[in-house]
Amino acid sequence: MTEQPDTPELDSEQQKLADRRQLLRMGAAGLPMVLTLKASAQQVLISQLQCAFVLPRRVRILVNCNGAAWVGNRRLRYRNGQGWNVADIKAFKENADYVFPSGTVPSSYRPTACPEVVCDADDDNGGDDNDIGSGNGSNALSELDALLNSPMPSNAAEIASFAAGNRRSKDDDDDDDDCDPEWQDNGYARYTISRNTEIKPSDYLGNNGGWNPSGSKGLYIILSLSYANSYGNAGSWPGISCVVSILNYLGS
Amino acid sequence: MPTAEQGVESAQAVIEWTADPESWMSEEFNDTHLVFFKPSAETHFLNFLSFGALELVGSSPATNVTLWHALLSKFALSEQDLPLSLVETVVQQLDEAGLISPVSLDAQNS
Amino acid sequence: MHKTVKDLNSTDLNRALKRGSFTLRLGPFSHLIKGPARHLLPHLIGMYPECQASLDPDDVTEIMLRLKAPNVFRRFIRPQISPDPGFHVPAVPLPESMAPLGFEMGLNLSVALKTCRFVTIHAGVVAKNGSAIMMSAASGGGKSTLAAALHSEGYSLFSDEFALLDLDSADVRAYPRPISLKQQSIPIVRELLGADRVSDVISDTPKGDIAYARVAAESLAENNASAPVKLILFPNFQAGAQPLARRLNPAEAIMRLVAASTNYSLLGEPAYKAIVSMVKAAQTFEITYGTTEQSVQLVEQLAGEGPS
Amino acid sequence: MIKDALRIIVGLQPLPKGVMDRIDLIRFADANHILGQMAFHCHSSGSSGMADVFSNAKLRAAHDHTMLTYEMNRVERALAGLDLPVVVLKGGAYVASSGRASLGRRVSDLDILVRPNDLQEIEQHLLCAGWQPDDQTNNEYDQQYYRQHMHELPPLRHKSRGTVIDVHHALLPITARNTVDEAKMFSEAHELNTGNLKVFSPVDQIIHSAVHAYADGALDTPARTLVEQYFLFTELTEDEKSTLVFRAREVGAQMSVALGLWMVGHVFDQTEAKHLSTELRASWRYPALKFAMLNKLRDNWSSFIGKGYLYIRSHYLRMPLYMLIPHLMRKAIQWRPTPKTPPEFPFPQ
Repeated sequence: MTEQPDTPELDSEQQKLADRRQLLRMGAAGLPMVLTLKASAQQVLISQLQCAFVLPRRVRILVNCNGAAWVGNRRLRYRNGQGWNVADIKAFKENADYVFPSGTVPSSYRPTACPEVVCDADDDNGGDDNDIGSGNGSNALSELDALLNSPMPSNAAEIASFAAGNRRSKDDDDDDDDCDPEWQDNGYARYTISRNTEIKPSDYLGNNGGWNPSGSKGLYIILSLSYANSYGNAGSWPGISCVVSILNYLGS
Repeated sequence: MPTAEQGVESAQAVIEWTADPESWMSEEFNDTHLVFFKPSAETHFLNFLSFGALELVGSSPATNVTLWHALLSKFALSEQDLPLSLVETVVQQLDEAGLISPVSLDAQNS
Repeated sequence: MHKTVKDLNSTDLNRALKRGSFTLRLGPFSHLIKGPARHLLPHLIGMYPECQASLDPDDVTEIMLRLKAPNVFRRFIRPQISPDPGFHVPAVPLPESMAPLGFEMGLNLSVALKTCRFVTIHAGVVAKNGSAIMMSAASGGGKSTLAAALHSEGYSLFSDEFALLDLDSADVRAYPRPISLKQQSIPIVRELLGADRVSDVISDTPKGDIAYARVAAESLAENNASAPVKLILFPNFQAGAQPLARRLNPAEAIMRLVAASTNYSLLGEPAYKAIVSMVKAAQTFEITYGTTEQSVQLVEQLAGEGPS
Repeated sequence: MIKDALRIIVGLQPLPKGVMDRIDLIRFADANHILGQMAFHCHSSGSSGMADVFSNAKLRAAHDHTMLTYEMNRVERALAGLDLPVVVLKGGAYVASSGRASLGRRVSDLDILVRPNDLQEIEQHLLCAGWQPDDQTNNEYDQQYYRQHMHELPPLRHKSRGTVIDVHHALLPITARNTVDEAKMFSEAHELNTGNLKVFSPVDQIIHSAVHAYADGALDTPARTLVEQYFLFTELTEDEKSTLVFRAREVGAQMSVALGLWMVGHVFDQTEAKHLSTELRASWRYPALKFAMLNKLRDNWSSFIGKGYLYIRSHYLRMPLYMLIPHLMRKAIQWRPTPKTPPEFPFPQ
């Protein structure tokens, strides 16, 4: 759009023709000839794009090599050359506040060296799906009954975690038969974000509205996006409203 | 209603474009045309060329080539100034915005 | 006939807020409000004292705001509130002490997203001698400070947040809510309007430090004021910049106003017509300035009212 | 109370006198996405506040309808020359047939049904015309899940308009326990007066609405479903009503239609609907479902007994049992617990 001069040009017709020729050259070079106005109806939320939140508690994120993640606060002991303490890992997973399925965490955050023997063999990846039903209909039925007959949790998020909890405990039963070293190799990566850390999701936004996460705060953003994808604004994930407001703003 | 074969044929051969002048409102500001298109409720900015093309197609159906000639004479331009390819680009953009449509589709609709 | 906020007994007010029957009338809207009285009451009394209000609504209204605790468990953050304008909207849950912020944000969202009687444009508006000046800028662009500065110079404040454009006449309607101030603008506005007009600072909000400034009683008195827009400005504060005005092609102005409108695409044709007729009747400039003082001079020059 | 609210909304009962009661009613209608319908159908009070609320709601619906009609035009443009029949479903169908059910109905997405053999070609043409897989489902799991188990393509979003189209090739998931003969319904679809788009016959529209709500488990919006089925039902001619039972059996939808009619009869005191429901009969799960449905209606948030049951049931109906449990597990993290609200701006960029 050109500036309108305060004083008209001497030969405005000629100027106009020159402008038009220029415009045609730009059109030939690929400049759009029809522009559709996008009313940014959510402009009012711009200030929310700048939102930030503080994690009032330390957050630990455990990531396995399939990109599943557990978020919690329990300690995880690590011994050089040997790896993580198995009991800690197990307790951490059992007591995790949130569990994310395989594939959630991008490979750059996954442990670099994937162990040959992974003690928590059953992750939520596709291949394991059959192990619950195991082709045995009655087994699956009783799972369903358990789901149906247990006291109903008071909100949806708890229904979800209830279902997840069922699955975890079953997996763990299987695992313990296969291997039980006290310490195991680096099958996990751990990220810690300390208490009172401020996270400003817009810091991780690229120019085109995509995300460029980095560091453990970036990982937290990735998990937030995954959480938002499932639960939207509901639930207790710290900072979720901020992330969702940004997602809404971006129209994703 | 055309058959699938006819449809393919017409797509490859000469599409005639049409537009309904009643379907839009416009305002000109310094050679820039603001166009409110009622069916989509969208607002478009058109320059002199794309708006000229829209007006011409709106006054009588035209193929890319007939439109090209009409634009050349309307704006007193040479073929060097305005190559056919640019007219084709403009037509495609107007079509994508829904401002113009192929005559065959229009016939279907009425 | 209606009482104002300061006329109401605070016990009654308290009860009405809790019950959700408290009604605040401002500009073309009636706002029905429910919320934590303990934190809202001081804000209402401090910022809306001259505003018409009642304890019971006499009619339903398009703006119904509830400030409530999020209904999910709150393990991490203690008492929170979030605005619930009656539809699903992403909003930052805030500690209860930030209720005024939740209140103001909630009202803004309600007006922006819920009402269709006006074209709602994110812009500050002031008026003098029956004509209005619209200032449209992104948050942080300095429009609130500029609006406050012009208000202190005797312009009546229509709004520091929304221009409400009448669909038929293309005039703007007055909607003088408190001016919302961020960070550095707080001391500037204290200076301009007087410390007694500016609320306590709420610190560490998602928007940083914020405060509100009370609109002059005269602005509130013209509750149904409306005026044609003669000047549309796109202010741009840059520290140290020389004052500069650049005339905008009206088409570009329209493009920017549409982008700043919250309901343009919803309203469609009538909004198009109203914006076009407003812009055609107004002058459009982008202005850059380095100090508040400069900005006021610049605006007065452009409005043809000050020394040129 | 809910029954009263719904009856007021469709115009069977007058508005309450008290302002606070009216406010509650507006909130209920808004939360359940039927404020637009209320604006058109309920007995106006003459109050200016109510007129404001209603005019806002009507404007929103009008905007949706403009968008939807334009999207239908765009689909026709994308498929121009193909001559493959396409049936517009749900809200789109109501709007296109402009019956009572369309008045004030919010619509955000366009749902279409195509013949399974035409699916690939139609998908190709839509992709060429600028629709593309939505980011949210453009991951391997979702793509695979949709293609293997579902009755529709993953939603396609238009790259410049941001509008979403759901392309169905069946009315129920491939893995569903209940099946419905959509080919029969397809063959009796009515042509719209524009191009190749069609809509189901009025009888089939109410059957599909019931199938969608009760066999598909898509009970996000129970109040809206009820109001809609009430309008669809009461707008049937006597002849059409008399064929409903036969047709429901013919296409294999008796269970859903029975439940739908029972709910309409129960909530709106519609004796004809009650009567037809009895004629259709029920299965062993019928009483439990009726209970769950009422519970679901009662309150979206406080009554999770009904809701939880329905969630599990809907998956139970969609998938064989051996597949159900793993999917539930996965959805434990992926499932959206909040009802899908139509966005305030149906077409975000």
